[in-house]
Amino acid sequence: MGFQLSSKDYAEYIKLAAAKIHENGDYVTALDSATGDGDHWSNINMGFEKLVEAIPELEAMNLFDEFKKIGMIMMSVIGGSSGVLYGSAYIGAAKVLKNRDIIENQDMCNILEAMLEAIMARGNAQPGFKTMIDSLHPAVECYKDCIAKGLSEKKTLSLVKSAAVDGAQSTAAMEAVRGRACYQSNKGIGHLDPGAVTMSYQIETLMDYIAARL
Amino acid sequence: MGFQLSSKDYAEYIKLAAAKIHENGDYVTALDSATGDGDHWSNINMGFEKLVEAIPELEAMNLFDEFKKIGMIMMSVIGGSSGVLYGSAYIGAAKVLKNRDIIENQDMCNILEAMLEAIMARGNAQPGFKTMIDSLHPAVECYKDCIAKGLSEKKTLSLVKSAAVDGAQSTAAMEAVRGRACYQSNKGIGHLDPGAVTMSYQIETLMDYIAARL
Amino acid sequence: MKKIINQPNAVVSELLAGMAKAYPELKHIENLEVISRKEKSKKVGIVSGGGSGHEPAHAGYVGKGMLDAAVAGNVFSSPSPDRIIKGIEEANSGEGVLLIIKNYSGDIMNFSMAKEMAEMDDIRVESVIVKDDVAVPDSTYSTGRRGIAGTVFVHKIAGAKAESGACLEEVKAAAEKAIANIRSMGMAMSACILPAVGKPGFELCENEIEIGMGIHGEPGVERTSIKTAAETADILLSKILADYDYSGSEVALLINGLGATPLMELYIVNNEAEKILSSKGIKIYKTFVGNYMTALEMSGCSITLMKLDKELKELLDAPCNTPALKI
Amino acid sequence: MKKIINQPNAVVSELLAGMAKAYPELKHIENLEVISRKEKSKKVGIVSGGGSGHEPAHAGYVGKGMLDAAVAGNVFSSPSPDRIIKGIEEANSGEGVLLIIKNYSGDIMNFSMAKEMAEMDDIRVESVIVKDDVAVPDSTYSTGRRGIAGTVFVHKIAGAKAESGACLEEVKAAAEKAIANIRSMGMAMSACILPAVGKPGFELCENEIEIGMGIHGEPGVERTSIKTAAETADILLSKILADYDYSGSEVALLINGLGATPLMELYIVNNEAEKILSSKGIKIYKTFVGNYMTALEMSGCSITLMKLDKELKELLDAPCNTPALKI
Ligand SMILES: Nc1ncnc2c1ncn2[C@@H]1O[C@H](COP(=O)(O)OP(=O)(O)O)[C@@H](O)[C@H]1O
Ligand SMILES: Nc1ncnc2c1ncn2[C@@H]1O[C@H](COP(=O)(O)OP(=O)(O)O)[C@@H](O)[C@H]1O
Ligand SMILES: [Mg+2]
Ligand SMILES: [Mg+2]
Ligand SMILES: [Mg+2]
Ligand SMILES: [Mg+2]
Repeated sequence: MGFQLSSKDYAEYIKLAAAKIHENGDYVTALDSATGDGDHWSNINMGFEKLVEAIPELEAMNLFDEFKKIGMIMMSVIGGSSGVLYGSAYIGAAKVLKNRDIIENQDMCNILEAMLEAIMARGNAQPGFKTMIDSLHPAVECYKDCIAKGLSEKKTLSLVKSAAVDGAQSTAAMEAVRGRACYQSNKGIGHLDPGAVTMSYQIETLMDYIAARL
Repeated sequence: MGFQLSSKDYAEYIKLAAAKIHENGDYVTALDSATGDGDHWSNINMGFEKLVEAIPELEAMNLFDEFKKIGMIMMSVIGGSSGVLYGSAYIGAAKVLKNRDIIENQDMCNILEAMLEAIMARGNAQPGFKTMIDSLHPAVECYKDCIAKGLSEKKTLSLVKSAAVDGAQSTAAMEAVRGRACYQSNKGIGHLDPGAVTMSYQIETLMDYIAARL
Repeated sequence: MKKIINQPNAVVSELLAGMAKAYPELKHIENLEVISRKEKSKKVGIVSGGGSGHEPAHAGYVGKGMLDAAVAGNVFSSPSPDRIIKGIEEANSGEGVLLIIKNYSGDIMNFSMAKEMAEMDDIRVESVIVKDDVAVPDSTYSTGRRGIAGTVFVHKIAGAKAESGACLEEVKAAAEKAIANIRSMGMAMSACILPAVGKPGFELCENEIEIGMGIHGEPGVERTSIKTAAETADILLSKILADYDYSGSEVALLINGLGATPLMELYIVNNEAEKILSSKGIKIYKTFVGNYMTALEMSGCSITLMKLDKELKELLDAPCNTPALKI
Repeated sequence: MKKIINQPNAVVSELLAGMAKAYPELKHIENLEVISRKEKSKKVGIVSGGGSGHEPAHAGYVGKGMLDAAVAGNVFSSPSPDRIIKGIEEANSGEGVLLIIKNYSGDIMNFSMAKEMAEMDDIRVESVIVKDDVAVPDSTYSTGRRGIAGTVFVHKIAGAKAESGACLEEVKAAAEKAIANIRSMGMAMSACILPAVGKPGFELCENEIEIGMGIHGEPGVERTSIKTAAETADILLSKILADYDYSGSEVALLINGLGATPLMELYIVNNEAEKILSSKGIKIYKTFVGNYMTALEMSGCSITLMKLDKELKELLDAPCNTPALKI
């Protein structure tokens, strides 16, 4: 039998992701200062701080309500571009958890895919536009591929994590089509997209957390 | 027979005074920056530039009209505190030249005294208030004293010049009662008053000019 | 960082609270950071908003003849959908609500999400997108042009149309007409400091200016040396006039300060702008000079033109009474 | 020096020309640098003025219900008597003219000389002297207190009284009453640069502010470290309240920016000022927040209180229509 995450486990992951984001403040701020307006870290960090405060409430909910609640908190606390994108992502993901009590391997893949679709729809963006999508999209593609190929969960989690991290790194070479970097004369080429980096932090933390429980 | 200045001669002096003031721009600006608003030199320099432009007109006038005209130009071009003070001074001095074609020793003394009175009345100020008066007042006192003592014109001119220059230097020790320096917590103590310095430049140039003609 | 503030994170709610205290006809909805009119009337509601730091925009334009509610995000960050929904609710008197959105992806995403959610609550919501900044190429591929100071004209036109009793579609059409006729271009001479960041996002050397700088400190199109007022007006207007044909028409002119540029300089720029426009046969119908859409304490300015027809003139001249604009 | 200007010596005439172009109801008298109303009516004329660099003061207050003419000197320098005489002539409709003078010796000397010369031409002229700045000790020996932002209230009160048809003595009495009830106190966070000088007259370190700084960059009463908005409001108001007893009264409150301080911060200061005044039982009748009397691009602010009685309230509320203040 594979991994199984409860709403309490997911709340536990939130705590770890919050810590990961908290640690990387100066780095992420520098990235958004180079290509945007410098607030991405402070926005998303504030969002995760609020999520951590809400953990007692979140872990008592079923998965559907928990994801919806996370989406609402992120949307209102983070604000800016990434708030509404994460809000849409979590509300989109909640739908695939409607009657589920636990998250298993296939659910996890479905969750990430629902998030990707919601973000792409909300932001009217595609892979290659130098956004958070460029970390999430390769992760989803990889996840689907691993399941199709019947790889072990351990292997899958490790490959998905690498895909997210590599995807974030790949934004350095991209020209921005969405987000503030597209107002730059060089379209941000040479700089990592901050939203892709924080997306990769979350996927990395999530994959590591699940892997540690196998 | 002593010196005699025509309106043309006085216009010649104006040219010399303009040059003297022009040369000391940075120094006077620094003085007014330390105790006031930094514009005294640029104001008075602009005034003298306009006077120099008006020389063809000035030297064709009688003394009465010439002094009145100088006063009007200084008043409107210099502006600020010193414009209206010099304007009042020259208009006051014009009165003592009403029916004179030349300026002789006693006239010169009368002119400076009339200027002093006009400045004191307009500015509601006394000697010791750390203003241009502190150069002009000792010069006038000295001039009257020299005439009373029957000193030679040469000696007189030299003593009046020294009195004006020393008077300007004496403002360093004074507390400001008029002008912008009085808003300072230490009332400008330790700094020369810019208006006294430019007054001393004018008296010095005038005395030297007359002395050179003796 | 020299700012007269308390906690960097509290600036938005404190500034709006201070504003509501100064203008008793406005109300501040705490936490959701909405400023709305206390007095309501039955008409199409007009809502605008965006990141804070552009004061008096947007809350300063709430009042009779302009906005019914303004929604504030954090400094330079779009407000979240829940705030915008509150603004929509405040502005709605049953005749529907028009959202005036500036063309930033963050604003578009948050306002669209709010629009969808308000529509689920049976409020009729329409939106228009202001994209007046000719510094950025117009493009359907990327987000395209930013919305900058011209937004103030859109507030005025839409607000006057709504006040006249027009229906939602008519108000939207008037706003769209204004948007189609507005072009802006700006330049900056110094950076600004986000309260929460504490240091400037970029540096300009003494003698260096940036042409086409956005109102969030996004880089512009060219760094160059400091110019005279005449040259500055010429550079900005040339870009505008190359993009849209204003020749032979009547225009509204806005000389906008970015926050730290003295009014003295804005008037000097206006003096030059008038000379250039007159020489090109463009007639200035009405001029606005001041800090209408700022970028914290950035120094610099922008020029905006709006081509006028009879309807736009009437709407521009219609009375309005807001903290930042009274006609 | 980063300024959007042409020739440093031309800033005053160019800014006034740019202003007259923006407001067709005003006229600019070139060379004499007077801004006056085109439309005249038979009433006491009100004239103010002083050095330039305080925009919108003074020309921005010319219009119905406030000034009839404003006379501009060079930057931070009093206008000369010939300019002031022109302003008096423009404002005179036969009912006499009131001069509103700020208490700087340069202004007093130039305005008095102009007054004497205008009186020789049989124009009735009276004058009042504004000295609201509590940073400076009141004194009969020295020049005494400076006139700062409170002057705007004096413009409003005198202008409204004149508009009501009152005679010269009554207008002067209303202005004197306002002056007796006004106190101001300011602080600065950065210096400003005179166009003709090109460098700042003083320097403040990062983290340093100056309490009691004048509007020409004259030194203040104390240099201290940067404070929160709450502390700043407290320091400024404490000085004012220690000087004049406003307890139990109704006041007009002005939070004035010195030029480069964002409106955001002024609203935050207003939020704090209101808390302090309320806690002391002082009732705020009307609040003004904005850049009303600036010092080029200095950053910082001042707070002004005017105690109101029935007459002053009515005069404050009376309509006025000027570029910088509309009621
Ligand atoms: N249309 C979009 N689609 C997907 N991601 C986007 C879009 N616009 C922006 N982003 C992401 O959001 C990040 C910036 O977020 P943030 O700094 O919080 O917002 P803002 O740009 O409003 O300041 C970008 O780095 C990018 O990854
Ligand atoms: N009341 C006064 N009486 C005599 N001289 C004065 C008076 N006030 C100012 N001054 C002189 O004027 C000088 C300053 O002139 P200036 O800088 O041109 O004017 P402002 O102070 O208006 O900027 C002072 O240094 C002082 O000598
Ligand atoms: Mg950002
Ligand atoms: Mg001076
Ligand atoms: Mg942002
Ligand atoms: Mg001066």
